[in-house]
Amino acid sequence: MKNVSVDAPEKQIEIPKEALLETARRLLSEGFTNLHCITAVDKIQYMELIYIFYFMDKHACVILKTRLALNDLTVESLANIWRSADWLEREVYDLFGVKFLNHPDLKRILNPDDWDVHPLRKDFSRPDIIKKPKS
Amino acid sequence: MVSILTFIVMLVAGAVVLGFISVSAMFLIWWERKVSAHIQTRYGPMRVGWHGILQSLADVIKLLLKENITPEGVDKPVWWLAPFFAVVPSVMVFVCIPFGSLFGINLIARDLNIGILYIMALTSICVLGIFMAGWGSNNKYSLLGGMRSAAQIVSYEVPLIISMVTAAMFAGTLSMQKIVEAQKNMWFVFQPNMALAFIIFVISATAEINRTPFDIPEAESELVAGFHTEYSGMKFAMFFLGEYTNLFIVSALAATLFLGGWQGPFLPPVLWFLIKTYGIITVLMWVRWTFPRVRVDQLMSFAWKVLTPIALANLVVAGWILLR
Amino acid sequence: MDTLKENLQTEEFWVNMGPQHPSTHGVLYLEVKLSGETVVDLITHIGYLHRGMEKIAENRTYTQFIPFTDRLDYIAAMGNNLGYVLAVENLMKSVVNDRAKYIRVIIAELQRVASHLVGITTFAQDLGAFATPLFYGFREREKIVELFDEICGNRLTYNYMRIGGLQFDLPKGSDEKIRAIVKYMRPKIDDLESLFSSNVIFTARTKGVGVLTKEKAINYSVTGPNLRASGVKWDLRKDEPYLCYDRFNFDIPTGANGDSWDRYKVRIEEMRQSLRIVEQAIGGLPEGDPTVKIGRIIKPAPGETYMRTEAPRGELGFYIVSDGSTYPYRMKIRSPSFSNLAVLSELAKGIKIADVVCLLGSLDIVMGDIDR
Amino acid sequence: MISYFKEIIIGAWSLVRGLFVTFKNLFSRAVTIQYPTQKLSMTERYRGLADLRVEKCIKCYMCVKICPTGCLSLAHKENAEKKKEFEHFKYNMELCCFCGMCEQVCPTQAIYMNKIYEIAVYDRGKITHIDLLNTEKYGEWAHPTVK
Repeated sequence: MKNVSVDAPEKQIEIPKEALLETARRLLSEGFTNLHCITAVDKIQYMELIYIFYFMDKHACVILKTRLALNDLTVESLANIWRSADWLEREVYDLFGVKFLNHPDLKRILNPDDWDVHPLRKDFSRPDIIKKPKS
Repeated sequence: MVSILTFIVMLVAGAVVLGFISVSAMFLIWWERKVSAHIQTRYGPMRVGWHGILQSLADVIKLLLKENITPEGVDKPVWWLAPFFAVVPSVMVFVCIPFGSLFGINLIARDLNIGILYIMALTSICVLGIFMAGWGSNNKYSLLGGMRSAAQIVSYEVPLIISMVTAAMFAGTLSMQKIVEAQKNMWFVFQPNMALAFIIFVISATAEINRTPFDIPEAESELVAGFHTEYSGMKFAMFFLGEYTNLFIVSALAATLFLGGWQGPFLPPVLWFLIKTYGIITVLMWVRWTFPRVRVDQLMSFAWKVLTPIALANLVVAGWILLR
Repeated sequence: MDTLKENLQTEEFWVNMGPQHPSTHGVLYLEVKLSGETVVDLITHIGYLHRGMEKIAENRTYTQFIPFTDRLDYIAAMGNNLGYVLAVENLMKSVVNDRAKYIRVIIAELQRVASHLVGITTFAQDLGAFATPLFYGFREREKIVELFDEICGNRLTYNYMRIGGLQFDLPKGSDEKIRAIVKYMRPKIDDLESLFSSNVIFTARTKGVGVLTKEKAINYSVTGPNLRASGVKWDLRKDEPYLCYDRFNFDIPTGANGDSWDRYKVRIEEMRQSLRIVEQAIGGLPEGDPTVKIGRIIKPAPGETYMRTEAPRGELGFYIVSDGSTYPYRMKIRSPSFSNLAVLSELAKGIKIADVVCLLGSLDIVMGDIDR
Repeated sequence: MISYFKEIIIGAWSLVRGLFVTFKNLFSRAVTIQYPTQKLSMTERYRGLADLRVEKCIKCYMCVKICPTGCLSLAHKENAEKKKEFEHFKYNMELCCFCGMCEQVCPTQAIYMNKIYEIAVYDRGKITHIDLLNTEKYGEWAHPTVK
């Protein structure tokens, strides 16, 4: 695992998904008390998860990235450490279908509960979406 | 033969009272809308008649023509009776409100010698209508509203009655007409401890008739519409009528008990009475459109920790002054 | 006695607040478990206004998405416009000229005043001050909205900011109008304060209700006035200055306890500070042409950026991934109200149902922002 | 005991201050207007419905391309002298988000936003299929004054 420095204003770290919980705990102990944003990007070959942490007193930011294979969209949840992760992880689950293990209440948040597709994946399509022109 | 004549007179008197109540309620609704509008720097109703004065009439016609909806699951007898329980007692209070005299006729239906007691007894029945509406609607919001209303009205009745008793003590009578006559030389409100009783009376009366800042039974932002959430059409109009009749009654009582009723120079007594009553109503409206609502526990603690002790102390002081 | 207790059981019951309810500020649905009047449990359901903005963004060019940002936080559309164009400018590493920067600051701060006016007065409405403060707030806000109407041609969905500048320059004479608005607004804010701040009912209803501690606020990633009310001196305009906020003098108001009263008070103070910024910015407004030629193809290099700005309701962040085409590959909108609302169910436990409404009003949420 | 009364008096005074604010406003002038009989004039930059100056249009499709909601549909054909002729130019107001992008992007100022804002109709087809080539299309709608 790479050493996390809090001096750089903005830093991206890529970690394997197994190391996520450990890294997150380490970040917390270093003072990154604010988990600002969680999101995902569907890169077609794999799913990329993005966590943005802030250390408010030192104005430091760390962006954690982790890759998930499309056939295994599971990752440890951070909702028990940062409460802000609760809804943000539910949103990622709702829109991308990434399952967060040990999440207190993992269910869809924006879309209806009985819907089984995840709209922000690149393969999602509906006839009523105005799509960008193919060129 | 005589009994038939009396019957006809009573019938006419009843019709006059009912007519006055509905016209007064309609006027008050319009007046409230106008006062609130001007406080909020807007116009209010402007279309129906001169400055929208016939707006309430149009609304009444609309409500009369509306379908009478009975929701599924309501406790039908209770639900049907509730609006009547809300209106009828307040109409009955009009029996012994002294309007003054016109062309030598005393405008009071029956000057009961226990007038105040009678009024107290009847105003307590109003809560029954609200509670029945809350219970019968089979709606959680209505139930909460009804419960709140019961607690509130029962607690505020104590300081209300104590302050009324103070006035009765000074007048030495329970008859409304005689209380007014006792204020011939000086209105009660100009005596310091009666002024306090007047303030307590107005505050607890505001709570009695569920107006802001004590409108928690129908707290719009919490309970949608409280006890009358499920009512529509004419039944809703009955609650509205009851509300504005109660508003008139408490203001009339305040005017009678503390402001000298129909007593006053130059103008005819009826006019004096109406001026005083509508003046108090306007102040109550002004208060309503200014303040936020108190919470239910704060409301109760205000009644029991502030109003009731002060009212009691005031009563003791009044007794001491009288016995001195 | 024991048999009496057995027979007289109390029952906890669920009440549905919303999606149609007078004080849920839109289509928010709360399931509230009540024991008498006290809240035992509260579950928040959102998503009734979900329009799939992030999916829409993937199918629009960078310029085409600007009108959609108006529809996020529709009470403060300029703040969203600004956040979005700053994110794209950050991605393209382009800079705008000084006049555009100043005008953006003026507009954003006026929008903050307008938004807080709505926030505070609807809060008072929730507390039962029926409509009167709301009308006063809207009357004052109307001045700003009218100015925006003159500047960009619409009253609610402005679509004013452009990537690389602004749609129009300010019309002639608008700096006088802005000065007049600042002058008009100050006594009106004092008026609003004397209507609420000293009012014994208002203080009794708000003080000590829904206390959000410092640690909890940061842990929940609450931002904006709600965070500052908890006593955290954190404002992106000071701490990570964007545009030209570092050239202006202003204070960051903070609260002490983090209760509803502090959240209200911070908003009142923030309006005053915003007016201060506007006054300074209009004084130092440079000459030049802030407009850009729209229609120019915007094609950022492949890469990604995260840009957050201090929108009226908190930190609005745009995470944009570009694949080098004219369309964003992915856009995440980190909306302030979303995180601010998440804290509701935690704070609501154990308070009265009337206070849930008070708490919700003091958090000042906009459903368009939450559901996107 | 003293603090008890002090609290009551301070509370009462605070309420009186609130009453004073509303009293001040009770006699100030109304800020609203009587809408259907009184109307505000629109600002110069106000964005109402999309409108077309037919003779100026060069069929460049810029507006159609920039429109974020796809509410404009344009088709043309070439006539014998190799000149572009309209086939149709339709405008679906139901989709329009009144952003004014088309007006900005137009090289000849052919498409523009007029000031009409009273756009309620009984027939839905009237707003979903507006023929921009027809010069009488907005004839029955009220045209507001401009400041």
